[in-house]
Amino acid sequence: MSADVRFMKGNEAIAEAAIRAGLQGYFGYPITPQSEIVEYLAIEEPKHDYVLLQAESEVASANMVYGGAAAGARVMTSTSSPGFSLMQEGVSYIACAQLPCLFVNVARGGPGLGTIQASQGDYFQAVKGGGHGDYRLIVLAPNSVQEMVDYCILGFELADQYRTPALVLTDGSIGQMMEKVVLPPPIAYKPNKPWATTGKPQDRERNAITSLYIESEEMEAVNNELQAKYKAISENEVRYEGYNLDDAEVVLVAYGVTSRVCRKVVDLGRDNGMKVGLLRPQTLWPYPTAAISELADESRVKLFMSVEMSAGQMVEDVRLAVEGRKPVHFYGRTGGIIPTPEEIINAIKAQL
Amino acid sequence: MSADVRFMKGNEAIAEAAIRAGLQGYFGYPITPQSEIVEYLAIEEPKHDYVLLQAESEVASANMVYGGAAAGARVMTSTSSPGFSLMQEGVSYIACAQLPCLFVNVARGGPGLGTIQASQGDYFQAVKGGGHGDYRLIVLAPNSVQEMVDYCILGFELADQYRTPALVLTDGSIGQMMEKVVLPPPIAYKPNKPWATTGKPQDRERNAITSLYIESEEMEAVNNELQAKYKAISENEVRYEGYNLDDAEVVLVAYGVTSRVCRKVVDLGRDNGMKVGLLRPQTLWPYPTAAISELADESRVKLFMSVEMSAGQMVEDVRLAVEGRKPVHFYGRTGGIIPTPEEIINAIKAQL
Amino acid sequence: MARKGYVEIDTEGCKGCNLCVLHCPTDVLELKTSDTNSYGLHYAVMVNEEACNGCMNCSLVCPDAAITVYRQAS
Amino acid sequence: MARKGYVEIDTEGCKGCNLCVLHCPTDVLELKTSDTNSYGLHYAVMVNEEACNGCMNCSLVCPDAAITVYRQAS
Amino acid sequence: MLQEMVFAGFGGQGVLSMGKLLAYAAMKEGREISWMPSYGPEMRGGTANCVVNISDERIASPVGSMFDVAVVLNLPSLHKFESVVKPGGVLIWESSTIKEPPTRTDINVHALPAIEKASNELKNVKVMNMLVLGALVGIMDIVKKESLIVALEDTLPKRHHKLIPLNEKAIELGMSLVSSGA
Amino acid sequence: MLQEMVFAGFGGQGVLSMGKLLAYAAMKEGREISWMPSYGPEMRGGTANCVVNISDERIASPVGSMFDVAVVLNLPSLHKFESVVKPGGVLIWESSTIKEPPTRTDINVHALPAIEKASNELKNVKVMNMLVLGALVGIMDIVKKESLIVALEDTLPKRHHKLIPLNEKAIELGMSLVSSGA
Amino acid sequence: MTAREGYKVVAKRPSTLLDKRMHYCPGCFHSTVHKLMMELVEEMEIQDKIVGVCPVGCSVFAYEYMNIDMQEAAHGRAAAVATGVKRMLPDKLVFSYQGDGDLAAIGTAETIHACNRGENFTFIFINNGIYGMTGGQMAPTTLEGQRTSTSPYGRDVAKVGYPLRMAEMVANFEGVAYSQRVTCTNPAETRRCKRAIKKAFEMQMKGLGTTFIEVASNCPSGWKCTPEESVTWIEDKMLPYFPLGVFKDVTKKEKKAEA
Amino acid sequence: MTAREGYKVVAKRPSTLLDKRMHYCPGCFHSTVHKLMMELVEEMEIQDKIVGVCPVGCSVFAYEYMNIDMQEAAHGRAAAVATGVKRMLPDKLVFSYQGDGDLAAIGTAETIHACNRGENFTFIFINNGIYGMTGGQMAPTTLEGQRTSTSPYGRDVAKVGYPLRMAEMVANFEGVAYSQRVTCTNPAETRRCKRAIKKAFEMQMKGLGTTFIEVASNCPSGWKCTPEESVTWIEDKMLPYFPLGVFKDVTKKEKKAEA
Ligand SMILES: Cc1ncc(C[n+]2csc(CCOP(=O)(O)OP(=O)(O)O)c2C)c(N)n1
Ligand SMILES: Cc1ncc(C[n+]2csc(CCOP(=O)(O)OP(=O)(O)O)c2C)c(N)n1
Ligand code: SF4
Ligand code: SF4
Ligand code: SF4
Ligand code: SF4
Ligand code: SF4
Ligand code: SF4
Ligand SMILES: [Mg+2]
Ligand SMILES: [Mg+2]
Repeated sequence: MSADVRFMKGNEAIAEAAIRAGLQGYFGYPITPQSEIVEYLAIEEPKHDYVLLQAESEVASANMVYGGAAAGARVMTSTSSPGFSLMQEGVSYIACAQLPCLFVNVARGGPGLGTIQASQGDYFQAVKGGGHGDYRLIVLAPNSVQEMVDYCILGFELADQYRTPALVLTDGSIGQMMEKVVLPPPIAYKPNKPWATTGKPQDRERNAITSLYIESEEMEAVNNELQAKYKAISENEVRYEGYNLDDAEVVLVAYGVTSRVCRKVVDLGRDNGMKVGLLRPQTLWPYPTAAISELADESRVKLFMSVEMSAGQMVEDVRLAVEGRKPVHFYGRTGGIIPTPEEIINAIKAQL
Repeated sequence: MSADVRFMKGNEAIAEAAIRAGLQGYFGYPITPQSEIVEYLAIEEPKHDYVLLQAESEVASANMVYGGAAAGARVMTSTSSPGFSLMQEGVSYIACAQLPCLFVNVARGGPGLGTIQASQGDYFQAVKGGGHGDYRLIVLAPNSVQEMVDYCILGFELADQYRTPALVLTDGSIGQMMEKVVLPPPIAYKPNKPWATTGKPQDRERNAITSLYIESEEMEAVNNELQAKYKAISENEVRYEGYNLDDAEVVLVAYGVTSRVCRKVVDLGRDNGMKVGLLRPQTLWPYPTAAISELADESRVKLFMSVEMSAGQMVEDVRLAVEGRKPVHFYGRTGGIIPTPEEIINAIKAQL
Repeated sequence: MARKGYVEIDTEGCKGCNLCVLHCPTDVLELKTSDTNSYGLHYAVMVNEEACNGCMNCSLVCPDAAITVYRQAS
Repeated sequence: MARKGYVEIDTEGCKGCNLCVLHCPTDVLELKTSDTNSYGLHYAVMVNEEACNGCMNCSLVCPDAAITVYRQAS
Repeated sequence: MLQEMVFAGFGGQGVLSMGKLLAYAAMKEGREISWMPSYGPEMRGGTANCVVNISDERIASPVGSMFDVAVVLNLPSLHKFESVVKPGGVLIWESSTIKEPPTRTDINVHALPAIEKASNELKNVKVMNMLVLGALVGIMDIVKKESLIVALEDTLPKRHHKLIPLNEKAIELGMSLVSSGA
Repeated sequence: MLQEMVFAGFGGQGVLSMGKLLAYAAMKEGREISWMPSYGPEMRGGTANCVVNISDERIASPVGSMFDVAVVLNLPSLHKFESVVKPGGVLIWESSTIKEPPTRTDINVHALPAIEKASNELKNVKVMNMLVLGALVGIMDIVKKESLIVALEDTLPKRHHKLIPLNEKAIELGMSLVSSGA
Repeated sequence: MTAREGYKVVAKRPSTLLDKRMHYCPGCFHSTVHKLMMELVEEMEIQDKIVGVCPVGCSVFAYEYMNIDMQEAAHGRAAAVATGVKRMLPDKLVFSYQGDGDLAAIGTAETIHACNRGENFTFIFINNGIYGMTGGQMAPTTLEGQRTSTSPYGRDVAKVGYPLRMAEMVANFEGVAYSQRVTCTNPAETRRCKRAIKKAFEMQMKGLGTTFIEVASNCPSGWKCTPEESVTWIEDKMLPYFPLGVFKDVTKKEKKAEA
Repeated sequence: MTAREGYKVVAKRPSTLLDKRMHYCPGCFHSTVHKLMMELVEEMEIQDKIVGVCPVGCSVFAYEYMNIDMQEAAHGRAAAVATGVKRMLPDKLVFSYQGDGDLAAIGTAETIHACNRGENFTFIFINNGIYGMTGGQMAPTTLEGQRTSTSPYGRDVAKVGYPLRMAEMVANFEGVAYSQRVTCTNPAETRRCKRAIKKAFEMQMKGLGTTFIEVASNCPSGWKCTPEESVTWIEDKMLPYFPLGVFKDVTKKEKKAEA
């Protein structure tokens, strides 16, 4: 089969990728700017085997995902910022019950009802845990329609591998934009989930999916198990991309759509004689702390700048990595405004 | 009137404090270990003027609080961890709409349904924002039944002063324990809220409470306004307490019930010739970053240790303050286990 | 004897939904398809003024409150 | 002729709720108030064994499935 | 001086209120106190306990892992708490229902047939917990008996004040049982 | 080389599909492309726009603040986008309905009576957007006409393929209008 | 505008509707209902007494048009927000204005419990059988077989259930004092709609309990039709399933009881 | 245990109930219903076909007792979780087991929509008129005047509304195939309860739609009474408001239609 090249919206692409990843169940509630995901799945439904259900709310969606995942199926939901806030209890349950599944947050500008334009203001919620308790999501941050495809599939795979929920954290700009994508052939998905609740046969103990551990000692043991898993993920699954870092004096750190703008900044900066480089985290959790830390050790590096579409969230993780060895600056826009290369260049100049 | 000294549960004390602060509306849903708050208010209701409503859920509670606060009343809700996760959308709305009100999270061990024993695993959710978008809560962390009273009243006052939601983040141990409290006399609460929606008289423009700013420029302006407010709060409202810090070589950082344990650790350590001191944040946001940073500059200080009932959350804020100048260690227990002074002493010894 | 009336339509406020045209009992109104307002929309106009009896059907159904109805003082 | 039966009660499993006592048609059962099991609870015992007809009312209503009923093979 | 005490028994045996009363009495005597219950989903014939700390100074941790005093009214509680009494500490156990006596020898163990005495001598097994409390203050002199009575007066709703004499009798009986070396 | 273009007009004038078609055609010619719509609550007689980037290299930002080309089909869009055309850039405006012509002189301004021409000469105002697209490629040679036809074939559902000839005619008319200097 | 000689104004834009173009699509009944409500506020002279709660949905901006104190609620939570308002301001006239997605999907629990508690505010429920604001997805009230962007082959009731009849459902609760379904398809129905809202407001002022007005409404954009066609669709398709009428009226019952 | 000579076992603990002491209070019908359900699993031989969802409430630990595959759902979300399960495993027999706080307060939306969609699983709804697990707070089904820890002076229906009758309410939805209220106050009712659950399971296996069994249950601890008194309370107080009976049975209707 020759490469399947298409011109697609980010939202459509992630839906198509999910189908090709062997999606068995999608549960979701409409919200701009991600509704094309469910709409695409609705159109394609008759051609495939997955179940598509428009839930009564995001609270319900997240918990349908819980049920479907615990039944051993490859399931997902998608939403945008306020909807993801509503899912936080469910997310915490799913993380604790160790259920593999995929969340997609096509973020928009908050807080509150805010604006439907793109934003990166949900970074903290995604990486520190918007729900209660000590848990983590594997957070993947695509910066192109192609990566919407790639990370959707990767998200499902990592979720299964570690029995943990994964989140694609993207935003309205990437969800809405159209680009060229190369679609991979469909995966023949054969889940192997002996822990799933599918009806107890004679030859195994009953399976119970729960997040309740009323005794403190038990609960602590579960937390230790989770933390051990998170440690393994942190060691194995950090993904990032460098651009012109080898001789960079100014290191930009940016993810998602701002990382594309920052690529332009790097080029522009270099045209203007500034040695700018870009480190783009592809996984927001686990975070490329070590990579940033190494750069902080390079004497040529003068400063870091975290560029975000927020009031300053990821910059904390950059600071945690740099630990005071170099100045860490922040440049951000909010409300759905994608910063321009020019304003970022100016922000850098102001710090040099 | 002579001092009103009582022997009360933390949960009862915060309820009584709310009454004395001029509570006008309480909306909440039962959950262990905080149900005594609503139960106390239910018993006292006939004697007072406040409205008490058991809502159908935490989602509803948070939004009743939104409505009540926007109508200009002094309102609150209380819950515990999973319930607070459900409130995250509402919290984000309330923060953006700039509504003064009080949340109480009597936290328990997560993630998921977890355990009902005490925990500090909701720190990130409280201080980084569990909901979507860039917002902050004023987060007060009592460590005694007395402070449940004091911070409840303070929370209401700060909320009004800055038109922003405040959160008392406490846990099951403090909610359930009984101690002596001295209750302040009731406040004659006279709200001055010209922005409230109370029916438009002829002589002013209509009031509209909203968090919707569809145009990016508007939304960014609102975010800038919020950030300016948060800056003012950060400058004016940091509260913390030091214990034997003057000559401390080991600085413990702990809040809530663990800070009490750490006080004992300080004494025990000094009995054993270790110069241990304790910095206890009373506000978790704004965080006493400057105070910690100053300590990090002291050459006598050898190390910091954040002691938490979590897998390590506040330690990030300590690291952000210390910025690599001194080692920052973490000691924590999860699942509802309150660490003992002895194990903390051992943890310190292991780092010396 | 039939009442006499006339209407004034705010052409910038009109969105050309045609509901007033549909519900005028005496066919007074029509959309002016040859022109648009600054929103690119056709707007309603009186084409049969004499027939207007000031019944207010048009203003009642006009979603955008774009119609003022006048009636002969009795 | 009345059926014959008897019951066995798991005294550790019994919680002393008294529901079996209440619903036994022939007053076979009673709570033994003079003793408790290791959970500190009184438990049910047969005090009138002859009267038992193996009707299974007691086992049916026993919340904790603590009763085994035996009936004379016919 | 800090005294760390734990009271444990079946739900319904009144262990929580026993601890509360003691803490309240101590507060009335001007001391620092804390009371911390075990809490769980409504329990259902399970065991309940509470930790009471009494001190002359601000109390650090409201819970502890080792106790100066353990009062246990049923076997599971004895199993759970016998081992966490500090050497030299006090263990009071209900000896009319607990069939396996404690085994530690490095602590002061007091057997108290509280249930039997309350039923037989006071004709009211419900005041058993007051009897135990009386025994405790008889042994240890933590608070004055009068403070316990004040505590009862302050904390019992008015309509139950008629029960105070019976409670007082129970406390006294408890005190006498330990002073007489029972 | 990167070309940044914006297409704007009333919802319903087909500005989004115009941009899509162009981007698709460019993709077929092997170039890098991005298309980004304005999006909002369902709009309601408001204006819509899309930004199309075409480049030989990986495209950095999918949105920009200054454009090489602006195609505006109504007055609000002209107001919004005239000022953000790069000096030397191209502005195409619908001149049969927009009554206030653009005023900038440092850019190449093309008046195009697309609505009138589509209604009168093609008897179908709906293909007006194709006419505009034809004019654009006539002026700037961004993609080949043939690529636009391929794009139509690939993206139109089969049941609408009968409309392709009309669309082609519209494109050609647009091209001819600008080559003839209209 | 001054009237021609011998003529006087008999109908005009109410002063309580702000002088701002509403963002609604041409022919959308959201606008109509806004207008009717503001006429009532003017006529009943209750501008200083009324507090409104608008939802997330096309009417999210209602506070931009209605010249009264208003709050914008989170999606589905208008009933909870209105509860908070009314409980704090029991003497004010409070309403929540909600779409079908808002009231009958994500907000189901809040709707049901406010009605069951008999919260003394008025629901204005705009049932257009679709999620207008987000681009025409299926709503809980979408008709059997109706095509939407998430039911592109028509609503399959075997998979997603039948459309919910809210006015009928809430009428079952003791707390509900009044429940009526109206529409705005023609002048007579539009007048009836206005009267229904007025009656609800009046009953609220008397403290009789929850009042619930469901408007069988339209969404020309979501339905992909003209405003005129939308009127026909309501008449032909919606009303047979969502019949107009009063489903509960405690004042009627009282009268009966008296008689 | 071996039977005495000439005797045989006619009733015993079902093998499908794990050999573990249930944490429920003495006399609590949660235990009774658990037992009945596990008897059915044994008798119907469906251990390998059944997947249960337990709630947050006293029955949160049901998976510790029922020897079948189970999931523990978040508070109120058992219906959503069961939907997820059933949609992924349409050939399995799925049930949600929920309390009244869970099903009728926080989970109202999930309950209503699952029923309206006709999700083909069985609700086992334990209505004990109180929040048992959290210590006896008022539930949506608490009776008028009933004292609970959050209605210490008795439920005031003027302020918080009347108790919700869920079995009746869900019967109104097309998607619901069967709805019955039962109890376990005596042997006959207990038998009826078991039969009702069996019927629901059988109808589910036939794919007829949502089946809903409400058990008028007790909470001796929350009600602060003995188990015996709780039985009397159910009979005297609950059943008059929550009548026993079948509120919907599509198999009956079908028969009628055939006849
Ligand atoms: C929590 C949350 N989920 C989803 C949305 C997206 N959303 C906005 S309005 C809406 C539904 C609108 O439909 P309806 O309530 O029927 O109102 P209409 O626009 O049709 O008047 C949705 C799903 C949101 N804003 N917040
Ligand atoms: C989100 C959330 N809110 C509240 C709770 C606390 N909670 C646990 S069970 C319960 C209600 C129990 O009542 P019910 O559903 O009637 O079950 P029962 O215990 O009576 O069987 C509540 C409020 C919780 N665990 N999670
Ligand atoms: S007032 Fe009546 S007759 Fe006159 S234009 Fe309007 S609808 Fe027609
Ligand atoms: S009803 Fe109003 S908006 Fe519609 S066409 Fe007539 S005047 Fe215009
Ligand atoms: S089997 Fe029947 S007769 Fe025998 S003890 Fe049980 S209830 Fe009584
Ligand atoms: S019914 Fe069962 S638990 Fe209750 S007393 Fe009888 S045997 Fe014991
Ligand atoms: S999308 Fe539908 S409901 Fe919304 S304004 Fe347009 S027509 Fe009205
Ligand atoms: S608290 Fe009530 S519902 Fe819960 S187990 Fe005890 S009696 Fe049963
Ligand atoms: Mg709608
Ligand atoms: Mg219950």
